[in-house]
Amino acid sequence: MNLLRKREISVYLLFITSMVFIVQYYLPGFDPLDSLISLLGNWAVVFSAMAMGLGLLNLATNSVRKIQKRSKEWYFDAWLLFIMLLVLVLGGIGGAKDERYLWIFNNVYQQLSPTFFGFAYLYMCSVAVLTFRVANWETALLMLGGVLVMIGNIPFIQVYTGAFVSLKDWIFAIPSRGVFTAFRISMALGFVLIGIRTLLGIERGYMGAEES
Amino acid sequence: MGITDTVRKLLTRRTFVQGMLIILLIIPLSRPLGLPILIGEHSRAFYRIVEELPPNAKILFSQVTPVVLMGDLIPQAIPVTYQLVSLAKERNWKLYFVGIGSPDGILQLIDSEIWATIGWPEEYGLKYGEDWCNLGFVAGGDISWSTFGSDIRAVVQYDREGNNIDSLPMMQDVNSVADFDIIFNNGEYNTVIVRQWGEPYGKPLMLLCLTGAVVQDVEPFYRAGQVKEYLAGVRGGADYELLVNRPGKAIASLDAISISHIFLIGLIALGNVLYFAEKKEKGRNSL
Amino acid sequence: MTVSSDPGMWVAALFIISAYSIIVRDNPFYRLAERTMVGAAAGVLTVQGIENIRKLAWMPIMDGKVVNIIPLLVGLLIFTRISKEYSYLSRYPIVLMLGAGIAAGMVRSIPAEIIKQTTGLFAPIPSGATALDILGLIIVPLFAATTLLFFTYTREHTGGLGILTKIGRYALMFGLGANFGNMVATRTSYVIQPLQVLLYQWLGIRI
Amino acid sequence: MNDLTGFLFLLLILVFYVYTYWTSVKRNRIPHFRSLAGLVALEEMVGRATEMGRPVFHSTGLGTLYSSGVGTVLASFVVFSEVANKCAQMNTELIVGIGAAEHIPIITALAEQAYAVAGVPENLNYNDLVFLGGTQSALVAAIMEIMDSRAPSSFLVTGSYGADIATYGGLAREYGTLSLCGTTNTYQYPYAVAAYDYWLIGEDFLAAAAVISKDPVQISNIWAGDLFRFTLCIIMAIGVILSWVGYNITQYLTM
Repeated sequence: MNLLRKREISVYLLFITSMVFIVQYYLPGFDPLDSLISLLGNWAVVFSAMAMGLGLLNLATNSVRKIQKRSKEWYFDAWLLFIMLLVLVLGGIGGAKDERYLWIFNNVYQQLSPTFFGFAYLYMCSVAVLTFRVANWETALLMLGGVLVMIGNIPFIQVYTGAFVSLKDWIFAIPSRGVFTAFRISMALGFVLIGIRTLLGIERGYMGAEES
Repeated sequence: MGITDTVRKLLTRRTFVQGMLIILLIIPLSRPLGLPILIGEHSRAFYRIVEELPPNAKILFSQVTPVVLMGDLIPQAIPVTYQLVSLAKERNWKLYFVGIGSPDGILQLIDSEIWATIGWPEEYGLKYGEDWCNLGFVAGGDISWSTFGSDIRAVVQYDREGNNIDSLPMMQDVNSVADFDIIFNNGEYNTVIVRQWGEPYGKPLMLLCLTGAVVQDVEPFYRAGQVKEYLAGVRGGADYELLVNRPGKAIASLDAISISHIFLIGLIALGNVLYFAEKKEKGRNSL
Repeated sequence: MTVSSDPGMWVAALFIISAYSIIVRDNPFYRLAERTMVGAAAGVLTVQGIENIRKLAWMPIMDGKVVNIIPLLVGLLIFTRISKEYSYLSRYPIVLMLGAGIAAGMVRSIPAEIIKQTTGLFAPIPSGATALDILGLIIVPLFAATTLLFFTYTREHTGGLGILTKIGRYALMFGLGANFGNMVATRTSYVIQPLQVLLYQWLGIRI
Repeated sequence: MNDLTGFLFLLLILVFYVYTYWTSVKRNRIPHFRSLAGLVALEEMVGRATEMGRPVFHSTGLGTLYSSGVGTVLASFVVFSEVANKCAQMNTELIVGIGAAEHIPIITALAEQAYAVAGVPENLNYNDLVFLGGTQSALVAAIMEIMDSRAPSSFLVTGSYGADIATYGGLAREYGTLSLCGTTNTYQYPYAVAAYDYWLIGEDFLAAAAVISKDPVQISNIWAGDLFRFTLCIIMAIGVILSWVGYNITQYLTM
């Protein structure tokens, strides 16, 4: 059993699994390999789904600990535990099409998720007010690009003058496109490099370098 | 002291900025100002392409809208789906709905937002399993998209209702993406769908995407001819509501979007005026 | 204006208002909405996970494809994380997942991003091109190359490279600003959607 | 053969890597390495928390391990293990927000290892390895709660996120915490640059591991990337100029 403890086994297993996917990508149509990668692809999804069990355990233990210690506002943690288990029981047993599960999904989850996500807009504005300053060349360009595009995106402006819309389209077609072309190339190159480092066992971000 | 300090205090107090934003959105949402809008070219072209689809067309609709982004994606899906289901019977179109990678759209939002607004397909004379079907959710990343593309049954054995897909009459001669005539996608995954379904099979792609996605993802593919047409955000949704003559949430929110932009530009201008006022003050104090 | 009588809509409206109440100040109603969000999300994700397990492992096993028992067994190894003694076993399902992701990240991003974006820059000078067209044909590849060079690591940004990366930095800032501006419309709709639920579906305002 | 050009490009990067590895490791000629402001700030961020006696809060983000964006998740883990090492050495309270459930085993192992290497395994508080709920909105809610109840003095947001990056930047400014953002989501760069004190965007973030470790084997990998970058710029220049005069070499790049 202590053979499985060694880190090198994980590195070799990762290398082999990745090579299966890489070889299948460059040499498609080889049936056993095609069915193997779709099998492994499904297994990865099953592992990810089972890992949610660890997530529930983590949330549950944190909540129970706060309830036992009667820490500040422990009753809200009891409520978190209750909601989590309620949704789990209704959806887990009845399936994702269970009436009561859908009631909670439609009236709680589907309403609260966009609301909390919408804070991105509210905070974006309160941050923009403080940072879009003509303090130096760079922030001036940041602001200039932002304001010009915003004007071009105002729906009713387009009725009166097409100038801002065509300026906005030019900004996106030329300067902005050049910059984001480079961002995407650079990011892809970064993915390839971090992939090589991880496959060769140099980069061990997924399990830590030395034996703990 | 005086104005610059009170203005700074206001601009840095989150409650003022965010509170004003909410109020300035509620006003035009409850009493639309009726600001004029110009239907965009992309929206007209999108509408024409759907109108001119040949009879007996097999249409794949990838519904992958996550709940958090429904605000900018569902407004286009409603009028486009309305156009599809209202012409499907007379043109004998077959509508296949599927969701790969993001479960919310295909499992919940299609019922609670789209069918709940325009009515179920059965009200348009369409029969489940013969004219339309919901193939449900397929988990996974790039691999699931490419596998669905080449061999649907490798990743989908049961539709969302749980019956075997071979029991659906409309699935008989449908085995891969090559068997569809046109593909719609409502959600993110724009680059993935071009890579996995557009290029390998050369199928026309119609994207219902986020406003913000146009610049980087959608426009380059549209100009390169890999995407046939696209409808961006609430703005595209409002155009389409006018085109299918079903005014709804999208048109109602356009005035609010205009006000939000104008208010933010005003705040940025105020922030700069404040910045230069402070700089002058600091200059005077240090003399 | 007829207020909705559906209890579900009242629950939705009260939760939306509670969440937005943080804008005024922190309060118990906001705390309730905050914890509900975390609890409901964990529950919903797990239910969707169970659906995946049912569709990808349980039902195929019931259909006779017994090989699908393996992912269930190997997947259980993730829970060894709890025990100090056997926690190393939790690495194995993790490594199998990583294998698929790293390979996809390496091989698929080269044609899709590196090659596609590079060939996207190639464009002939159209006949009867205006000065603006030609300016555009120069700026796009210039900004692309200079911003790409901005991410060079093993050479100091001085001399010729310094000038190019300075252009890249200014182009980068302008491009970021433009993208910021373009996101305002998308993000406004993230707040408009819950407000429309409150105004139209809860309060029944007709427009 | 599918995607021959992509394969040749990958081969080219590997060839460069053999050359740079051989030069820097065997002949000990290590190139000068540009430092990244974001990584230099890690020291200051943990130090400030130690002085003020308040915790460091690091949210490592979402992202499934089996999708092509896993590079971002791995880079987030690398930055985290560096933060954990510093917190263990300086005995600073560390709170970790784990976005995706499948990250829990990895983050726990990295934290255990950091405190073991620092010789104080008993200082690791497992209760502060907090799962945040798994979806973007749950992260927003859970992070707002932690920022309010624990009032950290340094706040790191690394890994894969969506629009919520702007929310965390706004929160950091509101609570006056020193903040760093590490992401590859190009849509979020404007918010990383505008709202955070420090940022690692795109390739800077993915190269963080090599910059932190200063290990010649890792640095030569980044050096190989630079050589490929210069080659690509040359191909780009040639292709663009040829395309101006009407000769498009795309077919040679998409074999």
